[in-house]
Amino acid sequence: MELVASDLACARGGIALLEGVSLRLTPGQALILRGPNGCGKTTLLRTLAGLQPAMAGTISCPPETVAYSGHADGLKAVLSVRENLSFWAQIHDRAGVGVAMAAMNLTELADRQAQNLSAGQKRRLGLARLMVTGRWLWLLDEPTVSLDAASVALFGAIVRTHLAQGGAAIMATHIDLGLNEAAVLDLGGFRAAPRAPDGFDEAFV
Amino acid sequence: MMPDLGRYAVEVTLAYAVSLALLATLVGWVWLRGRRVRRALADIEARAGRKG
Amino acid sequence: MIALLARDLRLAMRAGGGFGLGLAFFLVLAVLVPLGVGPEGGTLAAIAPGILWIGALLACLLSLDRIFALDFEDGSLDLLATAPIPLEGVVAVKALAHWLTTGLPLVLAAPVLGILLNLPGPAYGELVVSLLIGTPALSVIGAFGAALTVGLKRGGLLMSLLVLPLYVPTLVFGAEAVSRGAQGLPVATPLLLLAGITAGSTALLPFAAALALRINLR
Amino acid sequence: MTPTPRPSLWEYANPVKFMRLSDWLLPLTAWLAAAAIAVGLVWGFFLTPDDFRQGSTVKIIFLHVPSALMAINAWAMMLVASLVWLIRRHHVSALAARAAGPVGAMMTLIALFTGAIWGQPMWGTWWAWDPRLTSFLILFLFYLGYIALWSAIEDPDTAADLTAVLCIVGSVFAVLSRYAAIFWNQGLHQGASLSVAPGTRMDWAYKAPLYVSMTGFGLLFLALVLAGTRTEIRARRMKALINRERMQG
Repeated sequence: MELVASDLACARGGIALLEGVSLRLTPGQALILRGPNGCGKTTLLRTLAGLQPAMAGTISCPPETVAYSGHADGLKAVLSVRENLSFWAQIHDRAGVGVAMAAMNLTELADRQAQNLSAGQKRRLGLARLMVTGRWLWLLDEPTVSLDAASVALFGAIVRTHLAQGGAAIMATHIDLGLNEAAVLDLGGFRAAPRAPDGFDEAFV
Repeated sequence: MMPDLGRYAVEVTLAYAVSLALLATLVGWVWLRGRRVRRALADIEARAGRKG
Repeated sequence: MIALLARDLRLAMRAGGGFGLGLAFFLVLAVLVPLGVGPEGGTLAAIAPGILWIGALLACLLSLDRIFALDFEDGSLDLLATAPIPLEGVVAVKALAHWLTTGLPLVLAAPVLGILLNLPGPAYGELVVSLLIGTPALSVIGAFGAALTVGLKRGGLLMSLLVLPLYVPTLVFGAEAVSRGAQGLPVATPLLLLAGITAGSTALLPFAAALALRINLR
Repeated sequence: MTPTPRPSLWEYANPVKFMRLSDWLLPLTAWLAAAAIAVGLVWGFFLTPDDFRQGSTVKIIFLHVPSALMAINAWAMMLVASLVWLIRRHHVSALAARAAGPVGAMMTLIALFTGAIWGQPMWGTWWAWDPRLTSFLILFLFYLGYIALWSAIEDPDTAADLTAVLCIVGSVFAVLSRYAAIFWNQGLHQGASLSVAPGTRMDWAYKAPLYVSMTGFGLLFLALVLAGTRTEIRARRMKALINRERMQG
């Protein structure tokens, strides 16, 4: 298991944002993406997750090995915490709902409907979902939004456990998670030049 | 020099009038939209030219 | 797949509006039509097959935007697209859930509303059978329309414009089967054609809908 | 990365080349279309004899048949262009399909109007649910949906993809609707067939102006699609420039 992305170019809305992005990730490694707003962190993560095609370059990891967590948590308001998690566990054909709830400190809220959770609790539930996917590579887009300090620490712990079990993670975040071993990639340096390979809007410029 | 259209004069004339009006609308719409977009593009290109 | 079906059914029941709303709309239509057309039994009997089919069609249409829009908004669709089940399967299962919560109740309620509209006696069997065969096509075609418009802010009206022309063959054969039944004519041909449309749509449209979803998620 | 382009039809899929080509092709087709339509319609309106059965209403054929033909051909062209876009990703193809939409819709509308006006003296009513007229009405609804979907989606490539998928699925359902309409109303209006069936002999006095008019409508369609595609290419370039400005500023 290894993620090798070479010479990636990504576009949003037909406009090239990033080019020449190469990265390599082996089990146990974490990578933190940095860069100003709108520089293409989300776009890169969605490309790696297989949700949108890369304009150029190759990704070695098939989307089936990747768990993506975006700005929205994919929770159903009228389902309870346990029901939400078991659904994703069943979809991925995995067990471990109890462990995931315990890890994100959700056990006491197990039977509460998602609509009655606070923003931070929802976020914790969304992150607990990652644990029941059984995927080795986690792609996290601003995972710590609306989490308090204690929850950030919890989250740092589950990421560390995941890494210790042979997983890997790529995160777009500005908060220090205490993952000192994580490498940092600043996307500011990969901004695409205005003229990009043809095939997109640029063909018309 | 109108031809003798017999008892169907109204229908035949109406068919030609309506069709020609619709064709004219279509041609006019395509032409006007083309002209508007051409001008707007020329504006933007002039602006981009000044900047770059 | 079963988990997804169970979740969608549970959501439809808990959130309300799944079972109830379409059915209530169907009932309201069957009440309003005689009020507009007049109470003569003969007139009503003549238009009943068409009204019942159009009612089923519109009731179906009402709940179509729920198939994907809610999952798109809360991010579930992104996660389902990266899940181990194929997106085509997701579409098929969600269409099935839509049919179970909307189409099937309509099939069961239709005979009762047939009485309100003075539908001739022999046509009840054809009404139920044609709706049973035809409404799955409505759900699948609708899922395709919903997939096309899922990314749009106000896609509801546009989706109706896209989906209703696609419903034409289903409506024609379905209503034709019922009115032939009412006149005591053989109904095998329209029912077979209806079954053909349902089978073809169910087999092929999930692929088109999944393609549309992938494009919309990009 | 891209292989050296060799001369082929696909070269015109490049927007710049297409603009250069259409620059001289557009006026040519436009003037030819105007001439052919003028000749065909003047000939048809003023210089053809009345039919012994249909009287002077037969003159409507010079509008009705060409517009109906182009209404169907426009959809067929959109289908081919959509497939080319989905398979080969040529932007000009997608934009040509977009440009053909309103033209096809208008042709359908003309066919409907002339059909209805022709039907009035023949059937004694402005609108009869004749299978052919009904299919054209449904085709018009398909055109409306297609145009509406194009204009509703912000991102141009997404719009091109989704309308192409709609066009392909819609084609299948349009054909199905055509058979459904025949099935639905068979035998009610067999007497008043609108087009000249292949078996019947039609006099050259009608055939010649009809062919001229058909050529004219075909050229007009070509000219309008060329003009529309040029407009769409410019609009697309405009959007790209605005986007780039926003990115830099």
